[in-house]
Order: sequence, then structure tokens, then C-alpha cells
Amino acid sequence: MTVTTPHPAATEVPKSSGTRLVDRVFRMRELAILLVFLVMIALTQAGNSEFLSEQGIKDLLLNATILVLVATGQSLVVLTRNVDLSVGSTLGISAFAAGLYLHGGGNPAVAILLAVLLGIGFGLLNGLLVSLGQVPALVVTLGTLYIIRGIDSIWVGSRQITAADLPGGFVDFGSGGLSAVPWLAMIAAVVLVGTAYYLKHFGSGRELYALGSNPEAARLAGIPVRKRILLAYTFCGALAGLAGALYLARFGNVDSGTGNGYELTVVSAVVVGGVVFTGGSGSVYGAALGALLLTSINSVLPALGVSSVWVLAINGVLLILAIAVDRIVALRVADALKKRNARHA
Amino acid sequence: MTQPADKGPVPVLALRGVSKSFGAVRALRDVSLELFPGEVHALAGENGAGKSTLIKALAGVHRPDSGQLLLDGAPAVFHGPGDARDAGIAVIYQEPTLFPDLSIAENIFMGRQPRRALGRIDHRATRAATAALMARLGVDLDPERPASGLSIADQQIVEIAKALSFDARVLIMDEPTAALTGSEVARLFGVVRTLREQGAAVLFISHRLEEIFEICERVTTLRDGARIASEPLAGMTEDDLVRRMVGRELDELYPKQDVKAGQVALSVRRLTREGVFTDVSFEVRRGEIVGLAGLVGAGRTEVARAVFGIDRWDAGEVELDGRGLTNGAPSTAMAAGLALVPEDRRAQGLVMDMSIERNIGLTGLRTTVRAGLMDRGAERSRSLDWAVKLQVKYARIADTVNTLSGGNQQKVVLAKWLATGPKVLIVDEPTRGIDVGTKAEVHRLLGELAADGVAILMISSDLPEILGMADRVLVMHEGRLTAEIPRSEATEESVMAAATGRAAA
Amino acid sequence: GTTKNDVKDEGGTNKSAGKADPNAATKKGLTVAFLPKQVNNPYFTSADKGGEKALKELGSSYKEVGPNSATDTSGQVSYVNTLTQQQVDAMAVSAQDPGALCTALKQAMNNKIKVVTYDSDTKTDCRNAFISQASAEDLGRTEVQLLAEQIGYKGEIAILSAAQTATNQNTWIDFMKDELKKDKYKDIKLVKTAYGNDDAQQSFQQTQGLLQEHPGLKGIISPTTVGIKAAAQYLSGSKYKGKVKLTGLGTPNDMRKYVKNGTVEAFELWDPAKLGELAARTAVALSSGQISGKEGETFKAGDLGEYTIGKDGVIALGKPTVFDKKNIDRFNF
Amino acid sequence: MPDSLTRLVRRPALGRWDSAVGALLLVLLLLSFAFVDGFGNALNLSFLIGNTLPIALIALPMTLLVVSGEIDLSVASTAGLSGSVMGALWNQGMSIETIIPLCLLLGAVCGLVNGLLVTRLGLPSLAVTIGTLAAYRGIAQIVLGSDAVTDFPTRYLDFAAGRLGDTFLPQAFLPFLVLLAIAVVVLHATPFGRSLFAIGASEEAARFAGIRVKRHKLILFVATGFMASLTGVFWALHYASARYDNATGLELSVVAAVLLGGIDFDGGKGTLGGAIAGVFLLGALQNAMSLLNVSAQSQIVVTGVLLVVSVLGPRVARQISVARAGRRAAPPANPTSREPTAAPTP
Ligand SMILES: Nc1ncnc2c1ncn2[C@@H]1O[C@H](COP(=O)(O)OP(=O)(O)OP(=O)(O)O)[C@@H](O)[C@H]1O
Ligand SMILES: Nc1ncnc2c1ncn2[C@@H]1O[C@H](COP(=O)(O)OP(=O)(O)OP(=O)(O)O)[C@@H](O)[C@H]1O
Ligand SMILES: [Mg+2]
Ligand SMILES: [Mg+2]
Repeated sequence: MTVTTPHPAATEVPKSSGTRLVDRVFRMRELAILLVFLVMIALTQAGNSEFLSEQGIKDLLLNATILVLVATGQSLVVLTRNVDLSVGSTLGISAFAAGLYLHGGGNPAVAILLAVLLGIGFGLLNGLLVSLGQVPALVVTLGTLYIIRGIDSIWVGSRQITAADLPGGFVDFGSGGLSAVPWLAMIAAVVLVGTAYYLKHFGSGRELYALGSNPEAARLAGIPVRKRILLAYTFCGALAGLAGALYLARFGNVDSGTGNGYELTVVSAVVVGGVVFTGGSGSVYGAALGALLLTSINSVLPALGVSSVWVLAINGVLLILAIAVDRIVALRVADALKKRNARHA
Repeated sequence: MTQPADKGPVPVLALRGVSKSFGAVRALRDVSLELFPGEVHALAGENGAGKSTLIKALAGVHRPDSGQLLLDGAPAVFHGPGDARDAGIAVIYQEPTLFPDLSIAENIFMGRQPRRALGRIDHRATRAATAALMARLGVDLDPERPASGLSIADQQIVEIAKALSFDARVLIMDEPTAALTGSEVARLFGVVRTLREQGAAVLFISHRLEEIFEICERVTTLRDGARIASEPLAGMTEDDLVRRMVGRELDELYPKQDVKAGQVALSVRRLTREGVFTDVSFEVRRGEIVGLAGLVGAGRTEVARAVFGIDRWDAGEVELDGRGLTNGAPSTAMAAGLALVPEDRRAQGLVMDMSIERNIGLTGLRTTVRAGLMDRGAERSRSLDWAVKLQVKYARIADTVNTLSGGNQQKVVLAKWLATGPKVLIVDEPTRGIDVGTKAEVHRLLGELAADGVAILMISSDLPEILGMADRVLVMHEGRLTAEIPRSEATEESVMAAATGRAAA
Repeated sequence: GTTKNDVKDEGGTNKSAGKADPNAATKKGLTVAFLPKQVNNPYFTSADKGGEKALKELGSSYKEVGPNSATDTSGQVSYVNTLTQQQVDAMAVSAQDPGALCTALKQAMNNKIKVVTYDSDTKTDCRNAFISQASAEDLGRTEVQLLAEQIGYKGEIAILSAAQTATNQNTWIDFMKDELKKDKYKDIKLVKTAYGNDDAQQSFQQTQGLLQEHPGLKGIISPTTVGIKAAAQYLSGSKYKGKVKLTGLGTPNDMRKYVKNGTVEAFELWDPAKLGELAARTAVALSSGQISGKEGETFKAGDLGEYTIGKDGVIALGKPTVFDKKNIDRFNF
Repeated sequence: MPDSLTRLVRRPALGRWDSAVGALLLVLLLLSFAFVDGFGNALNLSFLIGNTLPIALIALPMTLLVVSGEIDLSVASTAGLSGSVMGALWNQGMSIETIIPLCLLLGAVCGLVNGLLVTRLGLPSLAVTIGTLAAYRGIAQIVLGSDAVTDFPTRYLDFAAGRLGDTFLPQAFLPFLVLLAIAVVVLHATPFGRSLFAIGASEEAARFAGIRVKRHKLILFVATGFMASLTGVFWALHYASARYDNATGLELSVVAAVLLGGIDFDGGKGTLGGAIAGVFLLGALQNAMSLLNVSAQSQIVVTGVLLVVSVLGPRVARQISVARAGRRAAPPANPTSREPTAAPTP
């Protein structure tokens, strides 16, 4: 029979390295996406020097703005282990409402407020249905996606808001900015940073994570589950509304089809950004990076002169590549972490 | 206000004639209980007696169907766990309730983090407070580490730390020690004693009777949801307590018969999984029960997982009946006659949303088949057979397992694996959370299996169990096998010495 | 097995060769259904409104059904089925797909329903007549002429189209390319055709891409109302405004602002309401037996005048109108 | 991980959900026969079934996939791709009898790619299939470009669009029934199907029970790809048109129908009967509404309301019955508490 002898303890690893590693794993996920993004931009710039001109940068930022906003809101909901598929519809209907108001010669600030309020309204509706009814969010928000879209179509009919109907200042605001940084991008950045700060440093923000991580435990810990879910949905709706108003400013054109099918883009951005669909993990920065990545792919390919026929396929492949790279990096780091962190008491 | 006339102090928390039913199951019937400051109160009873249900009634998780809850002698209603917490009641539930994605520090202070100006969380203070708690419990867990990936024992420790952090007037603990080894238990008891001296009321549940006698003053026994007695422990013997719980005398606890060990059934050679365990070699023969002891986190579970194929090993080999097992393939291990009763019954052992019948049936998908289709009759009779053999207490075999009490869930896991008729059986903490009566039954079963020629590897943190059952004891320390002690020489001292790395056997 | 060659001579025998009586009375009380590519699309709404007006005048009744999305081909098919089921007298269809509707439309014709396509055609044997918004040739050539004038017959140009599958777009683009072969355009180079899928955001980004890839670009032709609108909005908010010329097919209401602020000089379109009206009148004429859809037949289409059916049952609406700063305020659609 | 409370709350309703959807379908059919002009005649019914078949075909493997806790959003693109390839090869002059098996093989490969990405790399299926949704559609566009191929042999077109004699059944319905039967047996009566429920409810526990989780999932993805391409072939023949954008957006219809049928997207729950009832409920509802001249916009609203009500209804009904059960005391502040909902205490 084998006689085992004690060996000197396996390689000692200073305890603190574990801590930093944990942090790094989470940051790593965002870094991976950032890396993919930067490589892509660099390659494009190499192929087309116009790409990063002032106008080019401005376009990149402008393109991302609206998706960043909606993805930020969506990640809050996804963090709580829910989902809001109705954001595209909400965006469409609030954009039209804001446009209709401005058509009558209103104040742009009030129009934006109106869009946000409408978004909050639909967010509340979703939140109430999901949290009070305790029913699967996927079904409910797929339902409200159809309902809001239908109401929008009936209300709007074949009317449309065009740039000519809007105050000139509002439309200029949609495409203007400080040199390469558009106003809209600044708004999105402020919202993004504010949300991220809130999630990290405020009790109710942390509770959203807790809630998504383990709903049953959250209840036992006395977290007001319903209120928090309601909060997440309301916020998501508000941002979708805001995004609607900005959409109007940027494109100057809204009809009953605005925002149709947007939910899939938003969900992709959030998922690419590393926000986990089973809740509790991920960050809004990740989601924003995901949004930036997705919209930039659509700019990169035309800028490189890739025929539009190829765009869709390349888009899909890049999307998968981005998730895969992110995943592999995360796995590697987690593996290193696990092996080093194995506790030998 | 009703105050007991004959007693001096007012109970901080009390139940009066509380009943609670789940559908047709009457989990509590007219139960009363009083918790006094400065006293550790034990709650004892068989699996499914209603202990956890009673605790949930105290914690505001369940609302009693009838009866009253008294707080400082005054009737109170808890609308949810939050209310109980606000009333100064801290609870450790039987199953850990952690947020896997959050750090240990956040898990402990969720909802109560120290704040800075404007209500912002003070992350540094949270970390420091967590580190202090860990020091108090004498464990070395990084506050920043995410809770996912913690072993059951570590999870339990985090739960304890969380409960302690409340500085509560009432501390309720539902089997906090089930996954812990002696040293952590000793630490915990040290802390509990301090709390008692500071005037807290403590309610303690454990199936390890010696612990009850060590730390508690009074005991309330439950049987089938009804209170049998509430009395001081002084002057009682373990047998007295068991009789109240079970309602009859029990047989001897560790009845391992001597079986002549046969051929080598399981042979593990130089098995290594980087960073987790290194160079582990041992053999288990037919008819033999080999104990695997060690401190929490020594790597025993990891070895079992690798042998069964859940995790891949980096080097070494595993043979069953002389035939090599594939790395990382539980299905082939199973087909070769290996069974693993995992330590985490809720995550690994059971599909919580499935019925008892189907959970047990899950390991028999290859056998209860006729012409490629499920043979439901065979599946049911197989499941029923084993549920009865292991005395699982259930209403209907088609009920989902999450309606079962913790101990009964454990029995279902055992049933599920014993039903495969394994040649080699690895059991990881097989009796965690199982009551004394059933424990004896499980031990008798394991003994019988060994007598029938099954080779058994038993991982347990319950040292008396190992000493009572095992023919040989292997001891692990920091990922290595440090000793192999034959039954005749195995004592608490020799095993602990090897487990803490103080000496080789 | 069965290959393409085996089926070459199958089918194509479906055309009902009924006799037309140009002097037959115009029937009243007919039901004519309009099935656009997409309901709620402003363009189709104006077209269908034109049809509604004409039908009212003719004493017949109008209805409009259709899918909510312009890519929901199966939805459009089931609407054809439903109309067949409801036994309308005629339907005017703008086909999302030249082939997919065929089976359903043939079934409708077998059930004595007259089928007119407008805006987008199907295969010729699946309908009685097609109302073409303008001759494809006219549209393609005039757009090139418009742009060439604006850029002084010199420089790189690009096309921003809708979907790659849009049949009408592709025909126009072919004529554009043909026109460009003429000698007077020898200094103009068509560098690229991009597709914005009739989606505002995609058309936006395709425009950006065109400009980045071809910094020397002088002009863009966008023969789709969604495309030209998105391109105009992008140009008007960018440094390219006024420098890169834009023309194509757009509606006056969409484009008014950009014409006024100098982003766009001139563009063209037919009047969709007239398109709808002609479709309606053709449907009624078919149902009344005044025409059968054969080449050379003529009929009177109210105020629109007299029309002659061309080859393959195609009826062309007429020349498109060019809109610019001077005349744009006279139009409202 | 401890059971999620949402599951706990939902469980009691689920057992009845699929039968409720079935009952709803029956009621709808009866009402439509009685009150909707033209609904009951054979031609219309064959339209209804024919147009619903593509969704139903994909719903079969999708149900199995969702039960095992995964999802495939790329199905519509796979269908489009196989239609595209079918058209391109046909234009090349290849015989249809060779093309169809090739297309089916291609579909299986598409599924395999999804499956490998999910099982080998451990990527979330939602993300992967959103990616392949774009990729497959893009490849379809590259393959066929702007062509529309319509000249498939009449024999095949007739099969895909024709009826069985003068009955209301499309010819393709019988093969569908066979596939349905196979799917039902696989999911509800074989060890494979049983394993899927276990995997969906708790992947870890399934692995510890010796179930080959990855292999199972891979098989499902391949099957889904195969069925999606079968649908693509059927689509091209049924509508006599192979284009790269065939079946665009079909995935959302499938998901909506499957959800309506009570399949839990957390995995581990649901029956095929429920899913198919959901598919035909939506199909019949749309058909009836069109015949009643309900506008497309209003149809969307109705569909949405139906989805919401179908999940909210049972829940609300239960709460009302609990309230009626005579518990005068204030209801628990927290709706998620595990209060018993049936059997009043004696
Ligand atoms: N949510 C529930 N639904 C239905 N029955 C339940 C539920 N929770 C507990 N029960 C039943 O109530 C009875 C008491 O269970 P409880 O968990 O209180 O036992 P216990 O004394 O804690 O047992 P153990 O020692 O095994 O933990 C058991 O029969 C159990 O099956
Ligand atoms: N899934 C996991 N991810 C990361 N670390 C893990 C995981 N499982 C276990 N560990 C860590 O590996 C170490 C060895 O744990 P293991 O469970 O094997 O010990 P053990 O000897 O079985 O002790 P016990 O079962 O009593 O906890 C512990 O530090 C544990 O925290
Ligand atoms: Mg218990
Ligand atoms: Mg262990």
C-alpha cells in the first residue's frame, strides 16, 4: 500500500494577488471588448485615412449615442434577471410624441421631457406587470412590444414628422457639437457615467445586482424586490424615451416604423458587453462598449469600401468573434484566478 | 399583555400555539417556544419534524396559519424577512442564501453597508468590517472574493459572519455546523458563548447531538410538527434526547461489520489537478470502507469530483476494476460502476424543480427503458423502492423535491445513487443534515453494501462517523494525501494531527 | 432528377384570354382592395388615397389591407388569400416579392378576381396589368441628367439604393448605368452602389461610408424616398452640406427643408396619388370588361386621360415631375 | 444555486397552462367557425394551416431546445440560407433531388456551428445565435444576391402549396404530423427527452447524474438547424420563391408562439402540446382577424394583449381565489412569500 508522506506546502502565493485578480477579471471583460474595438478602428484607419477625421469621429460617436443610451437602461433590467424587449417600441412612440409636440411649435426642452415621461410611463407599465404579476419578463415585454408598437401604428398611421416640421435649433443640436464631440454623445456619456456611479456606490444600485444574482436570497435579506425591479424598468423606459427624443433630433424623421426591431440590436449590445443574461453580473460600461462596437462595425465596413452585400455576414461573424474573444480572455483569467486562489487553510 | 407569571425574565421572542400547513402537509401543529436573553436554546427533531419551518415562521418568511408571535411579550406580525431583521433577529437558514456574483463583503453587508456622505457606500469600511468578522471566526477568506465557487463550508461560514454582523438580539441558526469540521465549530461556539454573555438569545439546530449538549441550556423537541417537550438539558442524556425525538430506542450507531477486503476496485494513481490537489494515490478494495478526512478545503471534494469525471485531471490515472477511466467523463464512469453522492445536494445532487420520482429515476435512464422508450412503471417502482428503503418522508412521490425538508432531500440523493447498484461508491458528506435515526440507517446501508462487496470511499467532516465506519482513514492536507491510518490506530488525535499537517502517521 | 432545364417549358399557360369590349358599361358597386407593400407607409398611403378617391367617383367601394412590415412576404401572401376568401372584385397589389405572391394571385384570378399590380410588379402571368409609376427608362435617365447638371458633368458619383432585391430599383440603376455610357458623361465616374435597406440608420451609415471611402465624391443618386431623406439629413448636418450634391426620388414634404437649406438642388418623383388612381381605374376597367390586359388595348382613365396598354400588360403613368426651390411649395404629398 | 423564487411562484400555474392554451385554441376555433364568414371553408383552412406550418415546423425542435435551457434565434436565417442555396444551385442546373438533401445537410451544419460555439466555448446561446442570425442571412445574401428563383418544378410546388384532394389539409400536413409525433415521443417518452428537462432545470445536477449535457445540446442545435433548413426549403416551394430574405423575422413569431404555449425560457418546463397549441392559436387568431377586416395594427395589439393576459391571467385568477379563500387578515406585504395557495386550512 502506498505510504504517503507530507510534502512541503505548495507554492505560496501572496494573498493580495487574489484580490487584484478578481478585480482584474471583471475589468478584463470590458478591456477585451475595448481591445477588439480599438483593433478594428486601427485597421480601418490604416485602410482609409479619412476614417478618423474630425467628421469621422463625430459620426462614430453620433451613431453610437442612441444605442448606448438604450443599452444602458437595458443592462439595469438585465442585471435584475429580467429583460425589456419593448424598448424599440417605446423609443418609436416617444420620438413621435416629441415630434408631434415640436410640430406644433413647442419648446425642445419640453419635448425631450415629454419623451422621457412617456418612456417612464411605459417602463412603469412593464415594471408593474413583471413585478406585481411575478410573470416571466420575456413574455410580458414581448407582449408590450407588440402592444406599444400597435398603438403607435394606430395613432401615427401614415403620418410622419420630417426635419421641416422641427425647429431648426433642435435639428442642429442633433448633429452639432464641440468639434468632434457631438452634444448627443455628451448627454449619453453623462447618463452612462451617472448610472455606473449609482450602480457601484449606492445601496439600491448594489441591490439590483443582488436581486439578479439570487432572487430568493434577496428576499430573505429584506431587499424590496418589487420596488427595485420597478425602478430598473422605469429607468430603462426613461432612457428609451430619452433616446427617442435624441433619435428625432438626429434623424429629423419619425414615422410609425421608427425603432422597429431595435430590441435585438439592444440585446446584442448588452450581451456583447458582457452583461450576463441570468442576472447579477456585468456593467453598464461593458454594455456601452458593446453598443459602440456594434454601431462601429456598421461604419467600418462601408468606410473600407466593403460591398454592402458582404456587410451583414461580416457583421455577424465579427459579433461572434467579439463574444468569443471576450469569453476566452475571461476564462483564461478566471482559470488563473481559481488555481491561485485555491485555499489551503 | 400576557406575561408568564412564574418566570422571571420576559422572552425576547416567543411563539404561541403556532400551526402551519403546506397543502396537505401539516408542518407545525400548535407549537409554542420561548427564547430568553442570555440563553442558547436547542431545537431538536428528526428530518422533516418542522424545525426549519418553525424558524421561518420566526423570521417572517412564513406567516403562520394560526397562533401568535410575541416580541418582548407583545404580539407582533412580521410581513416579511425585513420586519424580523428590523426587530433585531438574525437568521442563518439551513441552505446558504448567498449572491454568487457579489463579493463576500457585499454578501455580508448587503442592504446595510456603511455609508459616506450623500448615502454613498463606504467600500473600504465594508471590506474592513468583513475582514474583522473573518478574523473573529478565525477563517482566512478574502472579503473581495466572489461568493461563487466557495465550498459549502465556506458558504456556511459567510452565512455565520453575516448573522454575526447584525449584532442581533436574537440569533437563529439552522444547522450552521452541518458542513463544518471540529476547529471551525469550536470557533463558532466561542463566538456564540460571547454573544450569550452579552445577553443575546440564541436558537440552535443541529443533528450532532454532542454539539447540542456542549453549547445549549435548554432544548425543545419536535416530532411530526408537534412540540414534545421544552426542558433544560442539564441532567439529560443523549439517549433521553433521541427517545424524545424518535419516540423509540435506537440501535447502535456505527455498526460497520468487519468484511474481508477483496480485490482492488478503485485505484487512483498520482492524480493531480493543478493548484487544487497534487499527487494523490490510493486504492479502495471490494468490501472496504475507506474514510477520507481533512480540514475544510483540504481538497477532498475536488479529488472525488475528478475521479468521477466532473473535473478534468491534469496528470495521473484512475482505474476501476483494472480498467482505466476516461478523463472528464461522468457518463463512462457511471457505466463502469462508479457512483458519487455529491456534497451540495441542492446544486449538484438534485434537480430541485423535479419530482422525487424523477430525481431518483435520473440515474436509471439507461435501465428503465423498454424498446428505447421510458418504462414509467419500472421507473416508478424503482424510485418508490428506494424512497421507502431510505425512509424518505414525503406526501406524494410526484411532489417536487424542493418541498422536502433538508434531510429528506439528502436521502433522495442517496437513493438516487444507491439505486444504480454501484461497484464503487464515493459518498461526500453523506449524512450532512440527516437526523440520528436515519444516520444509523444510512450507516447500516453502507455497511451492508460493503458486505455485499461494494467498495466505498467516504468523505466526511464528521470525525466520529469516519472513525466509526472506516476500515482505513486517508487524510488530506493542503491538496495532498498526508497519511493513511488503519482502523486500529485511527483516533481523533492521530487524524487531526495529520489533517493539520502537524505530523505524518 | 429534375433540373432547371426540365422545367423551362412548364407553366406560362395561365393567362386568361378573355375578350375585351371597349364599350362595355363601367360597373358600379364593385369592391376593389388595395394591398400595398406596407400599410402606414406615407408613400403607399398617398397612393391608396388616390385610389380611394377614384373609386368613390366610380361608385365602387375601396378597402385597404396589408402587412405592417415591408419584408413580411408571408404576411402579404396571407392577405391575398384572405381577399380571395372574401371574394373582392379586384385587387391592386404592390408586390414585396415578384415570385412569392404568384401562387396566391393565380388562385385569386382563378376565382374571377382581377389583379392589378402597381409600384412593384410580379411575374407577368400572375396579374392582369401592371401600373408602372413612370417608365423605368425615364426615371433612370433623368436622374443621371439631373445630377450631371448639378455637378457640371464631372467627378465621382455613387448610388444609394434600397435593398439589393428591390426589382424596380435595379431596373432604374441599369438604365442609369446605360445613360452614363453616353459621351457627354465621360468625365463622370460611378464609383459605387450602396444599399441602405430603406432603413434610416443604415442609409445614414452607408452615406457616411461612401463619403469616407471616396473623399472626392461629388454627387449621390438615391432612387428611394427613405434613402434620399436619410442622406439629405446626414449631409445637412455635416461638413459636406452643399458640396456633395444629392438627387433621386423623394417626396416634396420630406425634402422641402433640405431644398430650402441648400442641401439638395432638385429631385424628382411621380405623383403617388395618381399612381393609385390609375390602378383603381384600371381595376374597374378590367372588372367591367373594357380591357383584358392585352397589349394595344386602350381605355379612358377619367381626368388622367387615355391610356394604352403596353407590352406584357404594363401601363405607364407618365413622366416624373422635377422638384426644386421654385416649384416645391406648390406640392403637398 | 437556491431555487429562484419566480419559479416557485410560477409552478402551480404551469401544469395547467398548456391545457389552457389548448382550450383557448378550441374556443377560438369554435367561435370562428360560428361567427367568422369564410373561416370554415376548406380553402381558408388550408391557407391557415399552410401559412402556419413554417412556424410549427421550427417550433418543434425549438421547444426541445428551450426545455434544455438554450435558444436559437438564427432559425429564420438558416431557413433563408437554405432557400438561397437551393435557388443558387437550381440556377446552376443541379437536380432538385440532389439540392434538397444538400440544403438539409447545410442546415445541420449551421446548427452544428451554433452548437459548437455554445457547448465548446461555453458562450451564451442567445448571443451566439444573434450573431449567426446576421451571419447566415448575410451568407444567404452573398450566395443569391438580388435574384429571386421561382421556376422550381411544379410537382414540388404543388406538393408544398397543394391540398389533399378537396379536404382542408395541405399535402405537407401529413409529413408535419409525422415529425410532430417523433418530437413528442422524443421529448416526453425517451430517456433523451427526460434528460433535457433535467438539463434545463439544473445543468449542474444533470452533469452530476452522468448526463452528457454538451452532447445533448449539440444534438439539439443540429436538429434545430436541420428543421430550420427543412422549413426554408418548404418556404421556398410553398411561396414558389427563393430569395435571400425569405422568412425574415420568423424567429420572433416562433418565440412568441412557444412562449404562449407555456414553455419556460428558464428551461426545464413545458410540453410540445402546449407549444403547438400556441403556434396554431396565434395563426388562427390572425386568420380570423384578417377575415374580420381587423387592421394589421390592431392585430399586433391583440397579439400583445394575448401574450400578456396568457401569463398574467392564471396568476391573477389564483390571487383572487386566494383572497376569496377568506383570509381577512391583510395580505402579505411581500407578494413573493411562499404562501400556500390552495387547500384552506381545516
Ligand atoms: N415549501 C414547502 N412546501 C411543501 N411542503 C413543505 C415546504 N417546506 C417544508 N415542507 C414540509 O414541511 C415538513 C417540515 O419541514 P422542515 O423543513 O421544517 O423540516 P426540518 O425539521 O427542518 O427537517 P431537516 O432536519 O431535515 O431539515 C416536511 O414534511 C416538509 O416536506
Ligand atoms: N467551483 C469552485 N470554484 C472555485 N474554487 C472552488 C470551487 N470548489 C471548491 N473551491 C475551492 O477549492 C478548495 C478545496 O475545496 P474542497 O471542496 O475540495 O475541499 P474539501 O476538502 O472537500 O472540503 P469541504 O468539502 O469540507 O469544503 C476550497 O478552497 C474551495 O473554496
Ligand atoms: Mg431543516
Ligand atoms: Mg467537500
